[in-house]
Amino acid sequence: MSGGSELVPVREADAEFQSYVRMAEALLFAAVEPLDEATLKARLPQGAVIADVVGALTRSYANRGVNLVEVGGRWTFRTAPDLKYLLEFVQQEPRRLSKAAVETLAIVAYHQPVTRAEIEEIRGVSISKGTLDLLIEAGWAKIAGRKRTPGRPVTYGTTEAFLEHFSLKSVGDLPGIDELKATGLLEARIASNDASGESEDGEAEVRAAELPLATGPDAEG
Amino acid sequence: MSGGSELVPVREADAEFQSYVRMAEALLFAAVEPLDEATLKARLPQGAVIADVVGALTRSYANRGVNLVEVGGRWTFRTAPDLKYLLEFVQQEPRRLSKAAVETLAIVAYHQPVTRAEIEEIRGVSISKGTLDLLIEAGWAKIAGRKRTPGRPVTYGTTEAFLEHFSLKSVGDLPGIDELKATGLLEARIASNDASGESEDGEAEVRAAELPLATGPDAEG
Amino acid sequence: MSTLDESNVVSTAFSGDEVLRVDLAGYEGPLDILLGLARTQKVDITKISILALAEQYLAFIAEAKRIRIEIAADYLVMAAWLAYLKSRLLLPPGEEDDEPTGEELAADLTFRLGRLDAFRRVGERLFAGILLGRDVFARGAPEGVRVIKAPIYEASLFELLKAYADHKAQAGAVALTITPKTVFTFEQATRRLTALIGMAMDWQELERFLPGELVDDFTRRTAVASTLSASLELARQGKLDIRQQAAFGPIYLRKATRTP
Repeated sequence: MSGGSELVPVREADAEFQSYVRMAEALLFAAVEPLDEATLKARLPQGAVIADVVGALTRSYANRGVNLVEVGGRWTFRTAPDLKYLLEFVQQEPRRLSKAAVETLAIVAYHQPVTRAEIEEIRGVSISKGTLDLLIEAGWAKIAGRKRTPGRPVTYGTTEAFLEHFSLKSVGDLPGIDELKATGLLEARIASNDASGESEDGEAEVRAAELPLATGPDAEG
Repeated sequence: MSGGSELVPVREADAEFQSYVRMAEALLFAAVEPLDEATLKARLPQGAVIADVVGALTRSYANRGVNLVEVGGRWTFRTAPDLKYLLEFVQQEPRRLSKAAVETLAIVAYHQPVTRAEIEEIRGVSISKGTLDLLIEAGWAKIAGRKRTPGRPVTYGTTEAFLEHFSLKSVGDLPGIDELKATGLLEARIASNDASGESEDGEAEVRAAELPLATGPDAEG
Repeated sequence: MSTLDESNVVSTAFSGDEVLRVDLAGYEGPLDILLGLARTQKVDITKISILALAEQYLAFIAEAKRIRIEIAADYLVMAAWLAYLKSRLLLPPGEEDDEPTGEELAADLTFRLGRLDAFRRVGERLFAGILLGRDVFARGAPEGVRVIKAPIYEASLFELLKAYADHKAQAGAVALTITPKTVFTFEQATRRLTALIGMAMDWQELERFLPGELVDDFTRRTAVASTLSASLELARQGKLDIRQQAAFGPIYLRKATRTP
């Protein structure tokens, strides 16, 4: 916001000066933090008067949705103060799912409808209460129904939002074991004996009813 | 980006329209990822014609150091391509893809949806472990669905992140895709032999009788 | 491919007179070599001489054999097929009408080479375009607006599949120790034989259908056993013919002369 630049308005018309403005604009846009005069000077061609360039840029953004502002002697683009409200209600910090949550989600997706006990049996560890809740909160898992076994345990499945997020047309589009191998995601040697393991679902209730749960946290990582 | 907006230049002068442009500008500047029409529509006041607003914004940035571009049907600001030399300091380490990976990505992009068997048929070798999963990990390839042929093999396609990375408006915008289509190279098979074009997958024998394929599951490294 | 690969090795090899430098390392299978060779003809890929190409390839393989470079089976299969193609191209047409003519086979090969070439070119064009993070840049410090549908939690499809694959890998690891990996199974043999028999227009010894990468004698014996079983099964299905002239003599296979 140097007032001095207004004294030489002629320069703003000249093409060379405009090219400096473009450069400063791109640099300030792409920079991860505000840039100071020295940094801009080092990047722009010799002879560029940074104060003038920044001044021109500041003015051209003055009435726009984004302004060029000076903070502590450095410049950066910021949303115009009167439009901050547009951002506020939507700003959200994306959070990554934990490894345990991703694995649980994968098991729900591949084995649905599946009970909590079955998930624990498949994973070999008990799942913390928060994991399934979190998947439900994320909108990816839902309660699918109840199993017709003693106690009628709740079963879980995936949601429409799950399919959308992972760009799948249907749950049936998830690659099978052989396809995972072919893609390189699964060590090729491993699952050739797994053809029988595929239909775990049908027998899961029997096993779940008979086997004690692995309760220790030591079963796997 | 609608050509229609040129027919009503009056609107661009009007203060209400300008306020929409400011809002869209602020949102697009602040966004972590390209924004789609629905997102802009939801944030802007009712009555804002997104295509017009975005069109006006695109034009006003056309010659600047930062441009508004359409990628994968969404909009985002990007530095002007001619200023790349200035910005080398923010360049990320480019992902170095192997020749096989580039070729596989091209086949997935231009031939999608495509099965692994089709990729192998085109390349004449079986896909090495780590090629498709690398593309999936990079976020460029995804599972597109399943083919209606025996075995219902999984098909692969490209993602929005792919379009974003390569600055493409859509898959139809891929360089050279029209030539590829025109030369008939995207069609499954040459017509001269048998017309088994559609269901390539189940018919390894037919293909093998015509030309040898890579046969070993581990024919390459 | 103008950059970063070894296909230039052969290009130089054939452009100069008979200075044959053979290196299989940079190649991704026989089709890749053929394309490399085709490029040395320096014409539009649709106008290459398939006959000349076949000869170049056969010379290439012969040289590789002479200097004892390890050659994978599929390179040899291609060599056999090209030798067959060559004979079909040189033979006057009209005999054995049930087989595709040499011209048809040649056209098919031209098509495949042209297609691979085309995908390579567009792959290069793709990376020559405007790339994010190389040619254009997004805002360095976005204040944070996300697409409305964007979830608070993030996980990629890759992570999801990897999680399941890792889980399966762990679950399968126990059984892994039990299964000897060295057995060449009946299924593998059937698949391999089905793929290869199409090229055997004439009698070929059974040995020639064995996979190239047999590490030890045991694996080799399992491969012989399973390939023999597979050939019997395929003969029963009418897909191939078997001949053995004496007890314990060599066994010969060829593609069935009549389609089942």
